[in-house]
Amino acid sequence: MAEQAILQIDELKVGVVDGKKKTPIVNGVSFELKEGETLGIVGESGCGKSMTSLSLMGLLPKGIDYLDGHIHLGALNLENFSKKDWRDVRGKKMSMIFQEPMSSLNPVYTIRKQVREMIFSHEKISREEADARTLEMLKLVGIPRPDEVMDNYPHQLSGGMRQRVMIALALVNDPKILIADEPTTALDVTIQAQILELMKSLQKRLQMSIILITHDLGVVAEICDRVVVMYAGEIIEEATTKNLFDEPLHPYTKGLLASLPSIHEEKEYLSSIPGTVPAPGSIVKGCRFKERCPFAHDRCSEDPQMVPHSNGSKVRCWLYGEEEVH
Amino acid sequence: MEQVIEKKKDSAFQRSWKFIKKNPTGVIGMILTAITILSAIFASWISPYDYTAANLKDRLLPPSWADPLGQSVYLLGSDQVGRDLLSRIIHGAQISLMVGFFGVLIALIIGVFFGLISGYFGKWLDDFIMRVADIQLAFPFILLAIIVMSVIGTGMWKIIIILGITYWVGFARLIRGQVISLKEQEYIQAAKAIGGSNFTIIRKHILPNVMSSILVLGTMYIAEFILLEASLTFLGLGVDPTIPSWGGMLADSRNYTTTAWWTAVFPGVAIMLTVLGFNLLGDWLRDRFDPNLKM
Amino acid sequence: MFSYILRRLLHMVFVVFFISLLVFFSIRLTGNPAAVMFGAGEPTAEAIEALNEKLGLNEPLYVQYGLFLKGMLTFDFGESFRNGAKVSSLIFERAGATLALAVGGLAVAVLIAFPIGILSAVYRGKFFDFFGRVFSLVGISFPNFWLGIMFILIFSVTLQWLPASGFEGFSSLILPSVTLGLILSGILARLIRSSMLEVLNQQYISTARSKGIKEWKVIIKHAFRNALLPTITFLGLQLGGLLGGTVIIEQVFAWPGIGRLIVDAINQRDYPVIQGGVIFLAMIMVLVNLIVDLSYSFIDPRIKAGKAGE
Amino acid sequence: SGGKSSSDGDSKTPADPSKNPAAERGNSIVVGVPTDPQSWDPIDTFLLDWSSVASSIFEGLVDRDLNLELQPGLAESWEYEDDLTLRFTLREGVTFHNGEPFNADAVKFTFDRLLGEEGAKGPQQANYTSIDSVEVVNDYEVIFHLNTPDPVLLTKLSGYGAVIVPPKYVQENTDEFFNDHPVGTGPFKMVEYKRDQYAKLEKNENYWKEGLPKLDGVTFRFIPEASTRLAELQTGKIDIMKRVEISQAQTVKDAPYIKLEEVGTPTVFSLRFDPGHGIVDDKLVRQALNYAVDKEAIIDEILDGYANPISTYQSDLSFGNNPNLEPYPYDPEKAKELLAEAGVPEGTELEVYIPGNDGNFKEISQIIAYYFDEVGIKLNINNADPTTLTSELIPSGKAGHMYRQGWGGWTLDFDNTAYLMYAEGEHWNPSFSDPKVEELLKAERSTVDQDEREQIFMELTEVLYDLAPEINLYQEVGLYGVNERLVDFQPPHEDRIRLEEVSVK
Amino acid sequence: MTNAPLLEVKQLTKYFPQLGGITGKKVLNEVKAVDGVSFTVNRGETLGIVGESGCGKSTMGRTILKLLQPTSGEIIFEGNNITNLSQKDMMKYRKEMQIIFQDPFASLNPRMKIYQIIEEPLINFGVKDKEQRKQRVYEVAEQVGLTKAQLHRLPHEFSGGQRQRIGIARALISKPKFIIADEPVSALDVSIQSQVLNLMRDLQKEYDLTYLFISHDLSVVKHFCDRIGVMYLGKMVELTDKHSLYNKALHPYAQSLLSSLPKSHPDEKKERIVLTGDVPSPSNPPSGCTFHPRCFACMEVCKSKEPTFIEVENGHYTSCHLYHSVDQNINSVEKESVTNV
Ligand SMILES: Nc1ncnc2c1ncn2[C@@H]1O[C@H](COP(=O)(O)OP(=O)(O)OP(=O)(O)O)[C@@H](O)[C@H]1O
Ligand SMILES: Nc1ncnc2c1ncn2[C@@H]1O[C@H](COP(=O)(O)OP(=O)(O)OP(=O)(O)O)[C@@H](O)[C@H]1O
Ligand SMILES: [Mg+2]
Ligand SMILES: [Mg+2]
Repeated sequence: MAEQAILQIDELKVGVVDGKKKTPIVNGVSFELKEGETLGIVGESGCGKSMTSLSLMGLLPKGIDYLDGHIHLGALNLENFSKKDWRDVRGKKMSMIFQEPMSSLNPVYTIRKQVREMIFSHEKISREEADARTLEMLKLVGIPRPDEVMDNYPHQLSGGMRQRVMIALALVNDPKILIADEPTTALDVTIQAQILELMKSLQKRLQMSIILITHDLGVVAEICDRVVVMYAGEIIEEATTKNLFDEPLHPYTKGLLASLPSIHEEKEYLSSIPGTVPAPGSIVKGCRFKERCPFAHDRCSEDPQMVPHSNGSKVRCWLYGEEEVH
Repeated sequence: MEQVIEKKKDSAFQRSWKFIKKNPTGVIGMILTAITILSAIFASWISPYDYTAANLKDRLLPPSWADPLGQSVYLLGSDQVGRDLLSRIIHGAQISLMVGFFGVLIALIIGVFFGLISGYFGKWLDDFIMRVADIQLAFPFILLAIIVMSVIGTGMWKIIIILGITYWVGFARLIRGQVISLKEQEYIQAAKAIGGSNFTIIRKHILPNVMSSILVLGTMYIAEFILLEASLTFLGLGVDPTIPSWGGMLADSRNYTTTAWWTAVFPGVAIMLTVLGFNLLGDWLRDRFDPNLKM
Repeated sequence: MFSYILRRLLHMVFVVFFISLLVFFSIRLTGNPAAVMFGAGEPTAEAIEALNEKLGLNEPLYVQYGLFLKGMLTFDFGESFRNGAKVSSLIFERAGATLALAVGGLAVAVLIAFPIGILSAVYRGKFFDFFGRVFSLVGISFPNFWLGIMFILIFSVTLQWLPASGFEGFSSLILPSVTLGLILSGILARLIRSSMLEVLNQQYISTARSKGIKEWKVIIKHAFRNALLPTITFLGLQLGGLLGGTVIIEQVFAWPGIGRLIVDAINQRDYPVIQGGVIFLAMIMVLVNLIVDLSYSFIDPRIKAGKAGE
Repeated sequence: SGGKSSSDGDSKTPADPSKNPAAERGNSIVVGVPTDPQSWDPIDTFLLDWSSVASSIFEGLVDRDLNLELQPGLAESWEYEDDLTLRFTLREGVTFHNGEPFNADAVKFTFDRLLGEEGAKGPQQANYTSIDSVEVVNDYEVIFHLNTPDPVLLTKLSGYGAVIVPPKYVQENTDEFFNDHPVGTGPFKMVEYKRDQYAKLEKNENYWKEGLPKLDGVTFRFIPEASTRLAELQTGKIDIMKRVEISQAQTVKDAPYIKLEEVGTPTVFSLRFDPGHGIVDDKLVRQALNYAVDKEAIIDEILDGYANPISTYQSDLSFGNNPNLEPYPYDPEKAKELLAEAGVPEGTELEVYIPGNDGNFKEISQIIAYYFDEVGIKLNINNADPTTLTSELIPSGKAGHMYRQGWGGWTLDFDNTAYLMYAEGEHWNPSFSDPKVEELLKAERSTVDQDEREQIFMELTEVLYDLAPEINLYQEVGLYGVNERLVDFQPPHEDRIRLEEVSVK
Repeated sequence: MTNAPLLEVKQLTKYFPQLGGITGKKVLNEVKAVDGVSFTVNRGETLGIVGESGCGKSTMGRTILKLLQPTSGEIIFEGNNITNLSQKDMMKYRKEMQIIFQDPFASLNPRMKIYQIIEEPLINFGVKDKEQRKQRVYEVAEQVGLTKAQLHRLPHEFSGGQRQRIGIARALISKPKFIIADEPVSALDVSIQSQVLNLMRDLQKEYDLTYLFISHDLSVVKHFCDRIGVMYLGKMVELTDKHSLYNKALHPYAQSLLSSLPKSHPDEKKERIVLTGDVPSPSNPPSGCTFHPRCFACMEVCKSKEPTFIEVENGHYTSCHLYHSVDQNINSVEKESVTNV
C-alpha cells in the first residue's frame, strides 16, 4: 500500500453562519487519506460526519460555511477554489455516494441521461462513447440486464440497484477518491452485504481511495483499513481498524464497542454509555465527552489534544499522552 | 440594579430588531394587518368625520394637502357625495375584515369538516365529498353569486355566505390531503393503539396538526375575499352604497379616475396594503409552519 | 391507463350531470326570461304566454330537463332566447377568444412567475427573495377591474402604446393578458418558490452538484423540472376557474369571451346559453384536469396515470 | 340643459387637427356603444342600443328627425281617412340593401309579420295592437285599418318594430340568419357582424336621399365599460362615444380633439312609491317625502347639471307634459309637518331598492337618505341585481317602499308612460290605483283628437302631481363624446344615432 | 405463569387491495403483506420477528393489534378471539396490548406536551380522576427515566433515545400484559440502543411483560429474544428458539441472512452466502416457494410447489422443500400441529 497522502485535511472548521454568529459543527478536524486505502469515519448521528464529507466536495448546504482550516488535494489547495475549479474536482477527482439511494437519483431522468451528464461535464466525447462507457460501468457494478436498466427511471429500480447505479455514476470518470456517506444504511442486510462486497472488489480493481462514512462498526470491520472516530464535531481517535477493535483507547470508543450486542456472547444486559451527545452550540470548553465519561477528572475541563499512542493510534483524551511522556 | 434593567431592555430591543431583520416580510405583514384590524376596531374614535354625513357642498374635494384652492378640510379628500374619504376608508376596514373574516370562517368550518371526514374515513364518503367538491369547483363563482343574490337578495351577509360556500373546497382539499398523509403517521396509529376513538383522534391529533395550514390558507383567503367583494360590487352585486366598503368605493369611483383621482386611489391603496398585509402574514406563517421549508 | 382515462371520463359525466341539474333548476329560481325579454315593453299576459310557449317554458320542468339532457348528449344546448342562434355555435365563437385570453394570461404569468419563483428560492432570505415576493404579492393585491382600468389609463391613454379594448390582433391581447397574468403570477410565483425550496433540499440536487455540472443546470434541469409537478397541478385547478373567472377582465377590455357571454346571458335570463356555457366550462375544467393528471406521467415518470391528483 | 361647469369647458386650446389620431380612418368613422343587442331583427328588441345602430340600417314609413319632428320616411305622405283608417303613399324607387324593391307588399309583409305569430314572441307587437290589418291598394299605396283609435301610432311607426323589412329575404332565410344579417333600406348596410365585438356598416350607394350618406362606412363597436369606451375615444380609436358618464364629462371636455355633446332625452328617473307597503299608501307621506328632497341640488351637484328637473313622470319632450307644474320645492319644514299630520313617528324606516350597477343612482339614493334623515325618516338602501329588480321585484311588489324607476318614454307621448305606470293591473304597476286616474287614462286613449287629449293630460298631470305616486327626480341628459373631425353630428334625443348627414373634416 | 399461550395467531393474512377498473372499485391486484402466518406467544417470553424491509413485519404487528383489520385468520388473545371485534369492543383489550413504534420522531404528536402524551391512554381508558392520572404518569415517567420537569416539554426538544422512552411510557401506562415492539431501536444510535434495550428488559422483569419484538437486526434480536421467527415476503419461513436458529438455521433464507451480518471484528473470517437478485414485490410474488429465485439451493419442485410450514425438529419449524423429504406425511396434519405450538 502506497504511503503517499492524496488528500490532506488540516484543522477543518465548518459551521452555521448566521450573521456574525458562527456555530461550529465540524471543529478542527485533521486527517489524511492515503492512496489506495479505505478510511472509515464513524460516529454517532449528528457528530458532523456528513458535514465533513460535504465540505470535501464543496457541497456545504446553504447557511453552512467553511470557518477555518485547509484541504489539500494532492498539490491543490481547495480553499482558493473558484466555482469552476470546484466543478473540475467534483465528479472527476473526487466522487461521492450519498446515504439515501432512494433519493439520490433524479426521479425524472433515465439512468442513461444521468450518467451521460456526469461524463459530459468533464469530457467531450460522443454520445455513443459515453453510452458505451456507461454500459461498461453498469456491468462492472454487477447490474443485471444493464442495457435495459440504462433506459429505466430510478423508481423502476430497487434500492440496491439504485445504490449500484450511484456507485457506477460516481466511478464513471475514474476518480481518485470516492467518498461514500453511509452507502448501505438504508439497505437490508442481505443487500448491504452485496454492496460492501462490490465496493471491496472495485477498489482493488480501480486502485482508488475511499472515505467511508458510517455509524456501523460492523461495516468498518468489514472493509476499512483505517478509522477515525468522531464525537461532537471532533476527531477523538484515529487508528487502524484492527487496533480500534483490539485496543480502543478513548472511553467513548470503548463504550461504543461494548454496547454492541454480539452474536457470539450472551449477556442479559448490554453495557451502555449514559447520557446523550451534546448539541452543537451548547458545547463548552474541555473534553466534549466528559459528562458521559466514567473516567472524567479535573483535567477534562481543559481542551484535550490529539496525541499519538504507542500502538500507532492517535487519541484525544487526557488519559493518554501525559503518561506517554513519563 | 438600574444597569441590569437597562441591559434587559436593550436585549429585548435587540431581540425584536433581530426578529425584524430575519423576517422583514413577516413583520411588514403583521404591521399592515395590525393597522387594518386596529382601524376597524377603533373606527368610530379615530375617524375625523362622520362617515355617513353626505354633504353636497363638499362633493369631490381633493385631499387638503393637494387642494390648490385651499377649500378642502379632508385629509384624503371627499367622495362623490361629499363624505370624508379618510373616515370611510377607516370604517371600510370593518367591512373588509368582516367579509374576509366571516367569509373565511364559513368556508373554513364547512371545508375543514368535510376535509377531515373525507380524508379520515376515506372510501365512499371521500369519493362523494370530492365529487361534490368537483361540482362546486366547476360551477362558476359569479354565476353562483348572481343566482343566490337574485333569489335571496344582496347585502354584506349574503356576500359572506356566498364566499363561504364557494371557497370551502379549498379548505376541504387541503385538509383532506394532509389528513391522508397524517393518517399514515405513526402517532396516529399510536393514538388508535392506546384506545382513542375516531372522534378523539381527529380532535386531539389531527386537527391541531392541520391548524397551521388552516391558518395559512385562511389569511390568504381573507385577502382574496376582500378583492372578491370589490369585484362583486363592480358587477353590481355588492353591498349597499351607504356601507363604506373599499370594494364599493373603488368600483363606484372608477369613472372619476381622471377627474378625482383620490376617490379611486386611496381605497385602492387601502385594499392593496391590507391584502398585502394578509398575504405577507400568510406567507410568513407558512414558512414558519411548513416543515418542508425549515432547514 | 386506458381504464383510468375511462374512469375519469365517467367522473366527468357525473360532474357534468350534476352541474346540469344544478344550473337547470337554480337559474329557474331567478325569474322568468319572458318577462325579462320584454324589458321596458308592455308585456301582456298573452304575450308572455306566447313567448313561454315559443321558448318551451310551458312544458313541465322534468320534460324540459329531459329534453335538455337529450340535447346535451349531442352537444346541442338549444337556441339562445335572445338571438335564436345555436348555443353551441355561440360558445364556439367565444371559445377562441377565451382561450386566447387564458393562454395569454398564462404565458404572462409564467414569464413573470417562473423567474421570480426560481430566483427567490435560490436566493432565499436575500434581497431578491424579498423583492420577488413583495412584487408577486402586489400583483394579487388589486381588484382585477381596477388594475385593468389603470393599465388602460397608463398604457392606452397616456402612453398610447396599446389598444384599450377589442379583439384584433396581438396588440389587443396584451393588456388583458397582463392583467390576468399578473394576478395569476402572484400565486404561481409563491407556489414555485415553495416547491423549489422543497426540491432544493433533496438529495439528488446534491448528487447533481457532485457531478461538477454548472449551477444553473442544477437549478433548471434538476430542481425546476421536479418543482414543476405541484405547479402544474395548481395550474390545472386554476385554469378551470380562470376560464370562468375572466368575466370582469372581459368586460373591462370588451373581450368577446365565454365569461361575458354567460354573464350577459344571466342578465337576460337566457337559459339555454347559461346552461350551455356553464356545462361547457365544467367540461373544459374536468378535461383540463384530466390532461394535467395525464401530463404528470410525462413530467414525472414515477407517477403512473391515476396515482396523482386523486 | 347644460352642465354647471360647461362654461369653463371651452377654455381648452384648439389642437392641431392634422395630429388628430382618428384622422387616419379617413372617411369612415367608429362609434362606441355599450352593448350588443344580439339580435338585429326589429321585432325582437326593445334595446336603445339596437336603435343606435339599426337607425342607420332600417327605416319606417314615417321618419322622426333629430328634432323629433315627424317627416316622410319610406312613405311620401299619409292621411287619416277617419279615426280608424290611415292611408300611406309610398316612396318609389327605393330598394333594400339586397336589391329587393321596396313596395306595398313589403309594408304588408312587415306588419303581417309583426302582428302575426312571429311578432307574438317578441316585445314589439304589443306596441302595435291597434293596427287591425294592412291593405295593399297598389304597389305604392297601403291602407292601415285600425281597431281602436291610436293617437300615437304615427310616432310609433317611425321606429323599432315598425321598420320595413324585405319580404323575400326574410322568407328565404331562417329567422336566425336574419337576426345576424339585417337588411333594410337605410343609409348604411351591414357588411360584417361579430357578436359582442363590432358591426361594420358600409355606405348604401343606392340610398334614396340624394347625395347621402356622406360617410363611406361606420363601425359600431360594443364596449360595455364606460371607462374603456372613454379611453378609446381619447386615443382616437372611436369617433363617437355613446353614454359618457356624468363623472367623465369633464375629462371629455378637457381632452384634445374631443368635444362633449349633450342632449335632453325622453328618459326620466324617479323614486316610485309602492303604496302596497306601509306608510307610503298615505298621500301625505308621499307628498312630504317629495318636499324633503332637494332635487335641484341633486341635479346641480351629483349630476353636474346634466339633467333637467321634472314635475311629473315625463320629460319636456313628451306630449302631455304640463308646463304649469313646478317640481315640489325643497321644504323640509313642510315635510315634517306633513309627516306629523300623517302620524308618522320619527325614525320610521323605509326600504328603497336600486339596481346595483347604477353608479349615479347609488350616489343619489345616498343623498336622498341624507335628506330623509333630516325629516326623521331612515332610508335603507338595498342593492339588487338589475334584471331581478325590473323583471321580478318591481312587478311583484317586492321592491320595498320605494324603488328606482327609469322610463324611456320613446313614444314621446305621456300615454305610454302613464298607462303602464298608473293603470290598475299593469305589469309595471304593483299597487297604485286611483279611480280618477283610471278614468282619465281611459278617456285619453279613446280619441285621436290631440287637443282633447292634451286637455285630459293636463288634468291627469295635476291629479298625479297631487297624488305624488313617486318622487320625480330628473330628465336625463344624454352625453356624447365626439371627435372634432366630425361635421354635422347632432346627438339624438332618443339614442337613434343618425349618421347620413355626418361627414368628416 | 399458566401454560396457555398469551397470544395465538392462526393463518393470519393481510392483503392490501390495489383498486382500479372503471369504477375504481375493482381489485386489480393485492399486496400480500402478510400471507398466512401462524404462531403463538407464551406468557413472559419475547418472540423476535426478523426479515427484510417490506416483508410484512410491521403490518403483522399492526394487524395483531387490530390497527388494521385482518383479511383472514384468527387472533386469539388470552383465549378470546378478537379478530372481528369492533373498534369499541377492542377497548377492553387495548389496555392489555400495546405497541412501541419504530420511529421515535414520527410516533409522538409534535404538538402535545410529553405529559399529555403519556396521560392520554388513561383518559381513553376511563380514568376520570385527574390526580390519580397524574400520580400514574409520574410513576411511569420515573420508571423510564424521565424527570418531572421534562414532562412539560414538547417532543422536538428530546433526543431519539429519550423519545423512545416516552413511547415506552405511553405503552406502559395502562399496565399492559403484551407489548409489540416494532423496531424500537432501529432509529437509534448504538450507544442509545443499548440504553433502551436495557430499559425494556428491566420493565419486562418488573411487569412480567410479554414482547413481540420486531427487528431487522439479527444481533439485537439474538440478544433480546427467546424465540425467533424469520419472515420472508409475508410468510413465516422459520420459527425456533434463538440458539437453534443461530447454530443451525434450516431455511436457506435464514442461513443467508445470518451470514450477511457484518463482521464484528476485522479478523473474523466469514463464509458469506451472498444472495443474488432483489427482494421481489409482494404484490406479485414468485410462484412456488417465494424465495426460489434468490435461493442457492433451489430445486425443480421449489418453482412450482409452495412448501408448507412444518416442524422439522422439536420446536423448530420451517417451510422449505429441502426438509419435506424428511417427513412427507406431515403435510396432512400440518395445520393442527402449528396451532398446537
Ligand atoms: N443545514 C443545517 N443547518 C444547521 N445545522 C445543520 C444543518 N445540517 C446539519 N446540521 C447540524 O450539523 C450537525 C452535524 O450534521 P451531520 O449531518 O454532519 O451529522 P452526521 O454525523 O452525518 O449524522 P448522521 O449520522 O445522522 O447522518 C448536526 O448536529 C446537525 O444538526
Ligand atoms: N397501507 C398499505 N397499503 C398498501 N400496501 C401496504 C400498506 N402498508 C404496507 N404495505 C405494503 O405491505 C408490505 C409490508 O409492509 P410492512 O411495513 O409490514 O413491512 P416491514 O416488514 O415492516 O418493513 P420495514 O422493515 O421496512 O418496516 C410492503 O410491501 C408495503 O409496501
Ligand atoms: Mg450524515
Ligand atoms: Mg416496519
